[in-house]
Amino acid sequence: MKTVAEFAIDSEQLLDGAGRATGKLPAFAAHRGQMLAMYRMMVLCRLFDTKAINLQRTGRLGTYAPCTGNEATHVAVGAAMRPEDVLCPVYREYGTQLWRGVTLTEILTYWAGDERGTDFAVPREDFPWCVPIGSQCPHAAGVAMAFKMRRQPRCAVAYIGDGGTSQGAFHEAVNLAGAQQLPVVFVVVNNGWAISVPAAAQTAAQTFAQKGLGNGVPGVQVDGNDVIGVRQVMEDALARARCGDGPMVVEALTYRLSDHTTADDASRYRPAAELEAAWKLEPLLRTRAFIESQGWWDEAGETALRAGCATQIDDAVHGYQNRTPVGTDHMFEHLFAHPPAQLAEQRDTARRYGAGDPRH
Amino acid sequence: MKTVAEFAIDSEQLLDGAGRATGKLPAFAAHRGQMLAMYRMMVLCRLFDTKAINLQRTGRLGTYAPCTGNEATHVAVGAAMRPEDVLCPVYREYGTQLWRGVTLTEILTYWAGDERGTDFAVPREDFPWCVPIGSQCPHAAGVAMAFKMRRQPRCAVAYIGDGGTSQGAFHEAVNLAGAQQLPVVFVVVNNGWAISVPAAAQTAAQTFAQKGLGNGVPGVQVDGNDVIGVRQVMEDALARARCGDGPMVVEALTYRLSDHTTADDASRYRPAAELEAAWKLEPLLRTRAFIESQGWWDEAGETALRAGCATQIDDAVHGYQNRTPVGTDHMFEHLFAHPPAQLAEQRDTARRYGAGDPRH
Amino acid sequence: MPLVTLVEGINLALGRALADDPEVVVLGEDVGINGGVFRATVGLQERFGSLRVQDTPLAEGMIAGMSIGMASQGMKPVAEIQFMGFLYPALDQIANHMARLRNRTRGRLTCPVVIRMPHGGGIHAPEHHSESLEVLLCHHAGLRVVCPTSPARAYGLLLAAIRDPDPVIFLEPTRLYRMSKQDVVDDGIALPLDQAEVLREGDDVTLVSWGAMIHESLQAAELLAHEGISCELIDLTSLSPIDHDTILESLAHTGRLVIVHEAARHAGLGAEIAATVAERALYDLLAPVQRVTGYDTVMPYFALERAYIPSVERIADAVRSTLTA
Amino acid sequence: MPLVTLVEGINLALGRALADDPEVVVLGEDVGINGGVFRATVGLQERFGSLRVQDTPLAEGMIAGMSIGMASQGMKPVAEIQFMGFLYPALDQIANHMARLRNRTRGRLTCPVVIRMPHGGGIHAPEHHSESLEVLLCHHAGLRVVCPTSPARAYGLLLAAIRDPDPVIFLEPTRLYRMSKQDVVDDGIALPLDQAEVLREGDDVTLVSWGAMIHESLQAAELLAHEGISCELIDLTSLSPIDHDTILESLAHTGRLVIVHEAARHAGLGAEIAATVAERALYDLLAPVQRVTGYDTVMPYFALERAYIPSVERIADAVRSTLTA
Ligand SMILES: Cc1ncc(C[n+]2csc(CCOP(=O)(O)OP(=O)(O)O)c2C)c(N)n1
Ligand SMILES: Cc1ncc(C[n+]2csc(CCOP(=O)(O)OP(=O)(O)O)c2C)c(N)n1
Ligand SMILES: [Mg+2]
Ligand SMILES: [Mg+2]
Repeated sequence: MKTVAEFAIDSEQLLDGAGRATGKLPAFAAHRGQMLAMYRMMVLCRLFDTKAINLQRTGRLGTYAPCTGNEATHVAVGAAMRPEDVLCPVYREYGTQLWRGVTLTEILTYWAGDERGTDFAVPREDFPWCVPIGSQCPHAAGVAMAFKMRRQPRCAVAYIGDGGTSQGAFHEAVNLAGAQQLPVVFVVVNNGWAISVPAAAQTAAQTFAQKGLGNGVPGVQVDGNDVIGVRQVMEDALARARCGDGPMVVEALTYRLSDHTTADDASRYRPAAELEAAWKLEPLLRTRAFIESQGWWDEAGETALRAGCATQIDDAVHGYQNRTPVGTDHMFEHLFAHPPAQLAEQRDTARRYGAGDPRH
Repeated sequence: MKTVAEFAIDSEQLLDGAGRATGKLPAFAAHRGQMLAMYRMMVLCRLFDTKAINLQRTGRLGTYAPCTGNEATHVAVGAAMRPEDVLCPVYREYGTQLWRGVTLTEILTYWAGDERGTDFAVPREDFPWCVPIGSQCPHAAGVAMAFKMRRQPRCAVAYIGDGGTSQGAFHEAVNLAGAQQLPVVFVVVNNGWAISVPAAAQTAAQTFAQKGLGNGVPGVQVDGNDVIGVRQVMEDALARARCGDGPMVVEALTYRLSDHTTADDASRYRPAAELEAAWKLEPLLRTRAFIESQGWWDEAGETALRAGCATQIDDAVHGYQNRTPVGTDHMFEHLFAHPPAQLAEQRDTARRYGAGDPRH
Repeated sequence: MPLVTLVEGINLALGRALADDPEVVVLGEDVGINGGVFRATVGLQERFGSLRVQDTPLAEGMIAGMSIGMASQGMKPVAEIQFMGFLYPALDQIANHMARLRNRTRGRLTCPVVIRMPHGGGIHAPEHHSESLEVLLCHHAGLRVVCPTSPARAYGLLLAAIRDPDPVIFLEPTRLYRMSKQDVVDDGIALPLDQAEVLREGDDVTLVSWGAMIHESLQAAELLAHEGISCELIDLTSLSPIDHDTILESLAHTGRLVIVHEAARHAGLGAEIAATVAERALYDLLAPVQRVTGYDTVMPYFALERAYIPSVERIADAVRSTLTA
Repeated sequence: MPLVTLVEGINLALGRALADDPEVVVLGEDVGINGGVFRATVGLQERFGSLRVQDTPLAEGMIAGMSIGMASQGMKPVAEIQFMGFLYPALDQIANHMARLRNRTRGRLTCPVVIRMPHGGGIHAPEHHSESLEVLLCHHAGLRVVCPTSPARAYGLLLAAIRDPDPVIFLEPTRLYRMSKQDVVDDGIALPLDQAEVLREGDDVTLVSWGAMIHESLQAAELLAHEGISCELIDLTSLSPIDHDTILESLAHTGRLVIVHEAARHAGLGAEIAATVAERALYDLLAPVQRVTGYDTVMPYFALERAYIPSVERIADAVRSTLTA
């Protein structure tokens, strides 16, 4: 036997669980404004989660997928991307979307069962949330193919969960990206669970960073609760892809501190001790510890931030609750640029019977 | 960065291109009867190919997928499997099927567009040919799941081509097999081409043996024209799987010396020089060289073998051409164990209009 | 006799099948300790272990494909797909293999698989969770497609589906999972497949529906009764094959037909019923057939799902107009 | 004006579209140097390079999915699926994304994708190479489904499909690829979508068909003409949406309808036509509607495919019986 191929998966952590640097930090970490911007966005996500869950519990929002615990990954990916890049999200990566210009009102509108929530005012080319698990990955590869063919220095980023990597669509997209050396990065958010199925039961793979090796795409793992590490790893992966050196798989190792969605009850299947341990490693505390250690942050700043977030969220909720209700024409308006004649008749029938009672 | 996972792909070759041992050979290689049986089967496959192609060219058979060039892999896999194992083939691995008891007549009957060709008299539990690329892989995993649940010391073997590994179904099956440590071996027959697409354009992976690494399933590569190497590697993989140590991906590196099928014209896309070089490495010559070097074979034996194969093939063709024609009831007989009442009416209509003119 | 909901009836049938037949295996995403996202499999993994009630990796195509492999070995997999919108990745295995294995091997290998999934909308679920795609399955020969509408029939039909030697797609009306309770005896008695059920007898108009729309159709029938319009309501139950005889018999004495389904109208299953009537019972028709269906639009996000799903009023108006036609 | 076959007409249209619009990309398995398994893309990679005419890895789901991503950036992918039996892995992307992207983003992102594939049997191809699955696509709102039956219409309709701002599924009748030649001017003129075509005028019976069955239907019409039976033959062409007006107009003067398609009968597209007639033109019907279709069986291996595909005799008998009904 002779060895014909060798592979290694490296893992990065720049901020440890206590918010201490594990070694030399990248330039941006010394930049007060950039670090505070990331921390502020993480806190906004955390507080927004609480509000959204509360709206759902009180019948003012539909099922909602929280992001608590994954904020560092989401925000750092947003910070590493360029505005002209394109995001293909799953459904809980609000930190990335908010960084790119999606609004809290748009997020609420989506989870209220209103298509207008996906008509993002700002990242016009980003894909909307993608519920059919795995199916967003080929979209990102296709977007990257367009960038490659047009010789644009842009990247596509696809999110995928630990559970999502079991879908063939993910592997098909990674293989295409490798074969064509496309400017796309696949970010596997390994938050430990796919609803009730733990990552260890999902696959025999020791890491999710290695998910691309079979298709010739390198991978790297990073502590997903380390906002500096994730941003650095993503900046490297994006720089590499942008200059034509091909795709990468990035595994962000984090934890879903919430239920899967508001329709789920994780206490049915998740060991309490595991959850408790995970809370000790959550991303906000360590980021705050770091910015405090730099002398950039204090209790006053925290209080002001939280107050600011609360107002921002309340405004968003207000805007959301006061949006114009959708009429039945809404179902027909955007099916086709040139709708077939028959549809008009059905549109009129729908008008006659009205919109029923949209609960939210 | 710290390294958290490492992988290596080894490649095996026990007989070189000239049929010389590259080192110590396994016990079976010293066994005259076993080696001759494998050689005889390889020659039978090669001669059958010629006959089948001729039948197709003369309008006596439908589209046919030749196996020329891949005989060593096919026969060695058959020899390594146990009768009680289950095979999930693609469409050209006749060497394995014949070894397991599928008949030449059944093969011809299938390619003549007659379902009866898949009603194998002997390997009753083997799957029939599988045309939708990749879709046989989950079947093999399911068969292996049945073996695991019943604690039977049996294995499933799934074939897949180099092109087939681009299908998500392959990765989904490999991932399941890894997660459940199922007794299944995935044999990637890398014959260089997926119709007109060369393996190098199909994926960025340096080897196809690594296709399982992302899903935590180890892989090994073997010279697919080396009948001893393939059998040894497969015996090891099967032994491993059989005792509960989990699945493997085996890449057999060979070459499709034929057109993709009789409906294809490889001269449109395949460099003549590449084909010429490949012929120098084809499996029959080197196997013959080996058995001659052992003093087990000579020109007389070769002549007798070829004559014997010719008769065997003629008998098969005769049996094939004299099979009873199918009537229209054939379409209805095996749809359901308990057919819905309505079908009887359609069956009668079909009877009324008859079978049209089955060309073959 | 315990009062149970439709989803509890399914749970009872699964438990019974697992207990009676060692070859039965329940598998799917989150069917184990979590008991399925609708709790149809709750408690079963505890009773039967983590192989006979098996959480699979997240891949519907693989779930259908592995079920075929297990079935070829004589096992009886009962697979769950979490929502009908996630059926698509499994269609290749269902259509190209599951529906064909017996036929292409001349009965050598068979496929006694059941695939269960929720059907339809109306529960304010997220995108892709409210689809009605029965026609995609019904068009494929070699499959049976069943859709129960009461706890007792869910119990009896699921047992029948599991015991059937061929593949059966079992559609569970999401909206009815917990809508009402019924006495269900866990007696292990299966109901016959391939049969429609007359839920309500009547003389003026035949209403044919299935799945959750039975609920609105029944309400419409009651509403119309007060107007002196007597509707015969047929619960199609078996979507493939269709029990046309029961429909034609009813039509023979009512002369009027209104078909109600939630799926989009264009090439929906209602067309097959109307077409069969136009072929076999044209002269029984006293008025044009009517279909009351979802619109030929994408199933809207839930804010408008009630505008999409035929309402009691829409159904009642259709019945009224067939009487004045 | 060159005499070309249907597949050559498609090749002409693809070449024209690639030349006219830099955003057009042809992609699929073996579409490059090999020119596609039916040679529809022959010569195009030489002219336009290996990115604009792109061989993809072997994965239909990925082909459909990447096309969506490219389309979201304003490109116009024209993807080929080698045979209709291999459509299944692409259905999730087509139904859950391609058909919905415009609607779910309120027009922010659109999906001007064309997916081409051969349709139907009759060429003695292997298993899974002869399917007629149009109904699986037609049932999905947000898609157009087109099926041309002559070289000139293939050329003009493919150009229209490529230029349309929304997804179009383009079904190519395998049996007709090389059956006959026709003068086709490569003038870049597209034909209108959404329209059926009256191929032959007649007074006694309306025949509606599409795809390769047009061939047998035409033969039946000619056969019947000698018996003094005059058939009006409508080539449906647009399978979604259906041009019902053209059908109803014809029916209004013939009073008799025979629908011919190769796909299985149960829940086939023929049902939608018959159902619409039973709703909108009941009183025009002088006889029961008839459907002459493939049987509700799996498409048999090719030895029996001619027994499965409606024959000229079967069609003619159906027409005769509607006249005596
Ligand atoms: C194709 C498909 N199958 C099933 C589901 C139901 N479902 C929604 S989320 C989910 C688990 C996803 O887990 P993971 O990929 O780890 O993402 P996470 O929710 O943890 O972020 C499942 C099974 C779906 N949305 N799509
Ligand atoms: C799902 C699917 N897509 C496309 C095809 C058409 N097709 C038949 S064989 C083939 C190439 C297969 O190549 P490979 O997997 O390398 O196997 P080989 O033919 O080389 O043995 C293709 C594209 C198919 N049979 N199934
Ligand atoms: Mg997860
Ligand atoms: Mg190959």
